[in-house]
Amino acid sequence: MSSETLYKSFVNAEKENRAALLTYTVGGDPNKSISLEIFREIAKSGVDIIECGLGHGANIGDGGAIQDSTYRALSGGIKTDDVFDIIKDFKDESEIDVIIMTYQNKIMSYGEEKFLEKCRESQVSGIICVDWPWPLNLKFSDKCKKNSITFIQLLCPTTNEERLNKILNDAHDVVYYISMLSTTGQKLKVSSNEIIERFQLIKKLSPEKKCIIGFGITADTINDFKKTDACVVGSALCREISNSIDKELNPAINVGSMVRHLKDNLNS
Amino acid sequence: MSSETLYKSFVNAEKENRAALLTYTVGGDPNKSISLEIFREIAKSGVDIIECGLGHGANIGDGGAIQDSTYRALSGGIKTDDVFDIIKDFKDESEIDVIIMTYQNKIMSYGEEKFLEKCRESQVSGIICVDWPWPLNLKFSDKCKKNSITFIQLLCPTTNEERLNKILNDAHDVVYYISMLSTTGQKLKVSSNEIIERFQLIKKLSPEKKCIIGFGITADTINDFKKTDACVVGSALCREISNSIDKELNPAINVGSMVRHLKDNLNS
Amino acid sequence: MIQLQKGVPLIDQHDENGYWGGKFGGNQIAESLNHPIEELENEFKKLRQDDTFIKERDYYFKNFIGAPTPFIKLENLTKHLGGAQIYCKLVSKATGGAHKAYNAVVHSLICRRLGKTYIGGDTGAGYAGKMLSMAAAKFNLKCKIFMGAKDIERQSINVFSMRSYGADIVPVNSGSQTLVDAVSECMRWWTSENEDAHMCVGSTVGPTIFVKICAWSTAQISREMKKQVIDEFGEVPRDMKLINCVGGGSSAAGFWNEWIDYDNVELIGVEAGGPEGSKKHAAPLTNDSPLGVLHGATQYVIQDNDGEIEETESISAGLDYPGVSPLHCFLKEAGRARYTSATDEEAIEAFQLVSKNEGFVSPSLEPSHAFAEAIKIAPTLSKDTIIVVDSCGDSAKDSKIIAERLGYKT
Amino acid sequence: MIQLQKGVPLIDQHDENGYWGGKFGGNQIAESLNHPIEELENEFKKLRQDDTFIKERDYYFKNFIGAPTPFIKLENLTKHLGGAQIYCKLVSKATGGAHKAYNAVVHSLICRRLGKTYIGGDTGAGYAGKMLSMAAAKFNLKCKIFMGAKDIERQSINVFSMRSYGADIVPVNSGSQTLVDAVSECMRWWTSENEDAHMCVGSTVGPTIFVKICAWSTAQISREMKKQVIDEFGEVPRDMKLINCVGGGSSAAGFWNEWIDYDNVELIGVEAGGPEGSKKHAAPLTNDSPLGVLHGATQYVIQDNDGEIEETESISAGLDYPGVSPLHCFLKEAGRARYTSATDEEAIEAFQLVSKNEGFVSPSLEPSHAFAEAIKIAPTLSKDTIIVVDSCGDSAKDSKIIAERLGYKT
Ligand SMILES: Cc1ncc(COP(=O)(O)O)c(C=O)c1O
Ligand SMILES: Cc1ncc(COP(=O)(O)O)c(C=O)c1O
Repeated sequence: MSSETLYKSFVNAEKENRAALLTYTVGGDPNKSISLEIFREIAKSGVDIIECGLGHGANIGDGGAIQDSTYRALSGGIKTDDVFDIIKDFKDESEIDVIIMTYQNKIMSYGEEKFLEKCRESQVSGIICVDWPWPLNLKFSDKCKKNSITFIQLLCPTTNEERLNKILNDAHDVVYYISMLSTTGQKLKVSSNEIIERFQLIKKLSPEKKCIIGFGITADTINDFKKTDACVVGSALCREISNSIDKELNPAINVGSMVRHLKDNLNS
Repeated sequence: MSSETLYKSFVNAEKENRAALLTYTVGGDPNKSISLEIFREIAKSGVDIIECGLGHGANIGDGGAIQDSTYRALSGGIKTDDVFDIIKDFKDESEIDVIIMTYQNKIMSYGEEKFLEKCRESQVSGIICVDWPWPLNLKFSDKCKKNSITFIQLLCPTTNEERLNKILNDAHDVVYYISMLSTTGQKLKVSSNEIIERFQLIKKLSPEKKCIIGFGITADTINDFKKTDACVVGSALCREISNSIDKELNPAINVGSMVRHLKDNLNS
Repeated sequence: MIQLQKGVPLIDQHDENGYWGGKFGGNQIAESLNHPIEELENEFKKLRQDDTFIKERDYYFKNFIGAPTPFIKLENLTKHLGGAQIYCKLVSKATGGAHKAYNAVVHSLICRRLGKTYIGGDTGAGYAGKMLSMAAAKFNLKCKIFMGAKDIERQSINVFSMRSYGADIVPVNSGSQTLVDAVSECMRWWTSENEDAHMCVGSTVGPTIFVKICAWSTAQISREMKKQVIDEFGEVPRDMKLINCVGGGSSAAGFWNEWIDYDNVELIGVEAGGPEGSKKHAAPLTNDSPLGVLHGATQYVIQDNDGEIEETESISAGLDYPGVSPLHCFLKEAGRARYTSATDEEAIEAFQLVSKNEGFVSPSLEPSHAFAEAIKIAPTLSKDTIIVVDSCGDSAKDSKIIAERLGYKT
Repeated sequence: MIQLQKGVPLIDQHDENGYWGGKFGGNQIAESLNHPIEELENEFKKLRQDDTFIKERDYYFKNFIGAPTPFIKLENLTKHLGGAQIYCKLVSKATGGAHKAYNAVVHSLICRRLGKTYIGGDTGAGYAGKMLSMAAAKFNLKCKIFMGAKDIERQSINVFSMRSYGADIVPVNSGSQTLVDAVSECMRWWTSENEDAHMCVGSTVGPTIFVKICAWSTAQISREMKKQVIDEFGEVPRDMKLINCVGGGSSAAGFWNEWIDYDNVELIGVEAGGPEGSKKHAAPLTNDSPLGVLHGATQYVIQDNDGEIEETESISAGLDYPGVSPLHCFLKEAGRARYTSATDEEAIEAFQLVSKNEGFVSPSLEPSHAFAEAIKIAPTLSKDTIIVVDSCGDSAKDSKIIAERLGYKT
């Protein structure tokens, strides 16, 4: 079952004594086939888990790079079903876990039940929903569990300890720590040490949960996090897609080599 | 003395059993020499008395035609002294009386005494001041008298009988009846009969005074007034000057022939 | 059916998760905003009870915004239409020219209480931004205004004001380049800056606390009007209809607040119908748009099957918003208010009719929508019916648009 | 030296010929205007004593114009300048955005009393015309506005308002195409139409009766401010300075009216100095221009040796007038008020400083001249000195000019 494979991906990395690497790109950017190609390249390049954005126009949690990717996908006519198609096609040929990252309105308008059904069909392992905070998300998170999908709770620097405890208590076995107060893709404005301290607090409170660290991580800083469970790089990849398109290069190839570079840095 | 010659001009016309013809043009329009030429042509064409406008930019009593003439003179650099020069040159060769028509600010800024001295020097017979109504003008009108210059009081359709009497009482021997409520050069909006009725009232109240009728009189209507003391045509002539200039014709010649036409119509 | 509670302020009729009627509103926000929102909730709870704060608010409402705004009878329009008696609450006389001043002052005062020196806000028609920068200047706050590039273009007079007050204007070039994108961008900014900065949402939209603060602020309108109505009629008229335009819904919420419990007072909200024949109405309530989540709250939203916000189109920048306040969703669902729309053309016509007949009332395009409805229904009603229209904005900001539209030559 | 009479309203201190101080003012008009002016004099004499009329006036002042306008302390500006305490009478909050509303309402009411259905008026900045057409719409009068072509161009927002109120705007293309020519043209029109039409002169200029009616109308400003001053200070401050811009002078006359007899209150009038280095000041009092007759009254006028009105140049359309009210000539000659000028540049700077510091006060270019003087003198004065600036116009109408000048990008 997918929630199990997801957790196992983290365990596997841990066994290799390294942090897991997650990538974020927007499903359907710049179109269905290249997006799938990008996933394939990422898969070949050593990623542990793929986060696939189900783009939303009113993506208030995202900075410029992901907004651009989203805009490209949406204005190319990509629908929710297309994103599921891409994931399904990818999963049909790959073991790598896929997490959907999206906004509540995408799930709501699709219908929660139908959405989860589709996730199962396309072998989605987990869901991150930017604007569906604890405790409002508890009913949905339960439904996810029933469908063997990990609902990934979000934590951030200003989540106080009381709240942290409560969220961790309700969380599935993977959580996500937002490294700083900002939208995606901003410059890291806190030190890596501070982030790691918070990470360690989370781990202390809830040693069994795997914790992804995200927001602001690039090839330059990723190495700082090698002693954590996992980190995700998104905006840097989305920007690479934009650049490749601008220069009429193959985005999949370029994203792939960036992922290899990230992987190298993470583990060096 | 000039106030005497002015009155005599009216008496002379009366003796010939006709109304006197007055013309109004702006001194210095379109320039000093042509303006003088215009006076000469007018004189040759049978006019009885010449009204010479001493143009003022804020000429709130005047309509478009006279505004245009004034604008031409002023923007050509004509000053008060230039207008006196023109009159003097004209008077040096002609017996025809000249009346200055102007605004109070022109007299005030020139200095009342100096203005009257200049009038005498240039042999001006009378003064009409558009915006210097009775009784505010009494002191100045006295000064005029002392200088043998006729100060011509203005009357209009809404001057009630009480005021009419008072004004006539203070008036010199020539007055001016504004035929209708309007600025100069508008279409005659009252019937000639109504005007003549008012004229007759004035004559009844003050049989000795000569009364000029003005505002809105053209070649088409002038004949209606043949039984009055005098009428003045102004805007029609100013318009003729504008037309001549537009067509690059000689304004003096054209004004002259219009005056002959007016004279014919008045007496036919 | 959802029920309203009598005797409880409308803004407090939400559940512990911030939902009115169990489903409208809420705090569907990123985790990073949870803390500042809680902080704001706590501060507001305290300040509402704080007499010094209330006095301060009232001082500025009176001396700076100029409360009370006039309540006048539109004699000529009433005669012209020949039916109900038409009155007008001239909210456009609030300093700055619209009701947005109330919310801006309250947020600025709160910002100071929070010990923050920076405030940011969104704006569509530019009024919310103008008022916020005006208040920020007065209260010595640094100010950032997010505004869609399209709105910057069409509401240049208000943009001028913001600049003169020293605000930093951030043009938003994403999406439709209108209010919806400005709000998104402002929320993104606040996500990054909330430690030092306060955010003002320009209407009764956004997370629950913003809906509450905004409606609490604009409630000044009906508080003062209630006195004026009783002065004028001696009592609450037997048959009274309050007509208000609805974009986000802050003006209507404030105009209606004191009247919710009066069943003999009909509440009519008018949304933007857009150009005649266009399908891009900004009228989610009128056209039964589906429920969705926008800017942190659940509400009826104009969206496609995929949950994507659809572009709206209205001659009135202030109504050009695809969502609508949870408060209005709640009032609609509870059957307390009825919602309809007016087209661009109807609004323009209403503007002309009102201006030519009443002079002193020169509504901007937003309240012109409300007047359009009044003009439609007044002739069918009896002389005993009192219609009150909230003229919540002044036309100066729309002069360019209207003049072009009507082909005025200068 | 000319002496003021204590206890006699300023507007009544003229002789039987309408001259203040024996030489300023009067009725230097064409005989055709004698009758309508007498008629107006008689009507006004009657109406001033008529309680019903006064009640009517006060009703519209309160409910339509929105009296009283706020009186507020400019805390930030005071602190910034570090001297005298600066207050502001926010007359720009009068409906329409300026003091011109008072005169317009009074003239419209008089017009109705005269049984006339047509009203015409001049305008420079467009405020007088905007207010007159606004009032005319309300009172069902046909309305004609005379406006210089140059002013139509630079004050397009007010032109828009006039059109929307249904006024017929007559562009005046003669002379400098500004206010001076508009007044002339309006007087020409009235000369023809006075049997059926009433004329409103937009400032305290023109024949004596127009000076009187206008100052009587704007006196509302100081009437309400006197109460506000006493509310604020408990008494009339020992050392108070009232600063007002002076174009025609209607705003200043109204701002000062109730204070003429208070010798401890200094009255400071600020004229338009025009662009730095330009000689085309619109500042006849400051620069000792010679006495002249303009628009029917004797006053100091900017003119050449030949009595020709000279062109003036000011960034502020409302101050761009070569003459000045006989009332101000009188006050200057009597030593009661002092007059100075501010340049375009100083006015713009003052606008910026005030807007950035005070938000709610967003003066148009005319009162920015007054603020410029306040800014000049405040730092040199003690904290016990109270400066009150009349902020008699709202900046919206000047947005285009100021934005261009300051290089604001939108
Ligand atoms: C004058 C005016 N009215 C109405 C609105 C619509 O907003 P709301 O529905 O929140 O009152 C706006 C928004 O900018 C506005 O400026
Ligand atoms: C706002 C404002 N202030 C001042 C003036 C100058 O006129 P007055 O000196 O008559 O007040 C004007 C004239 O249009 C004006 O619009």
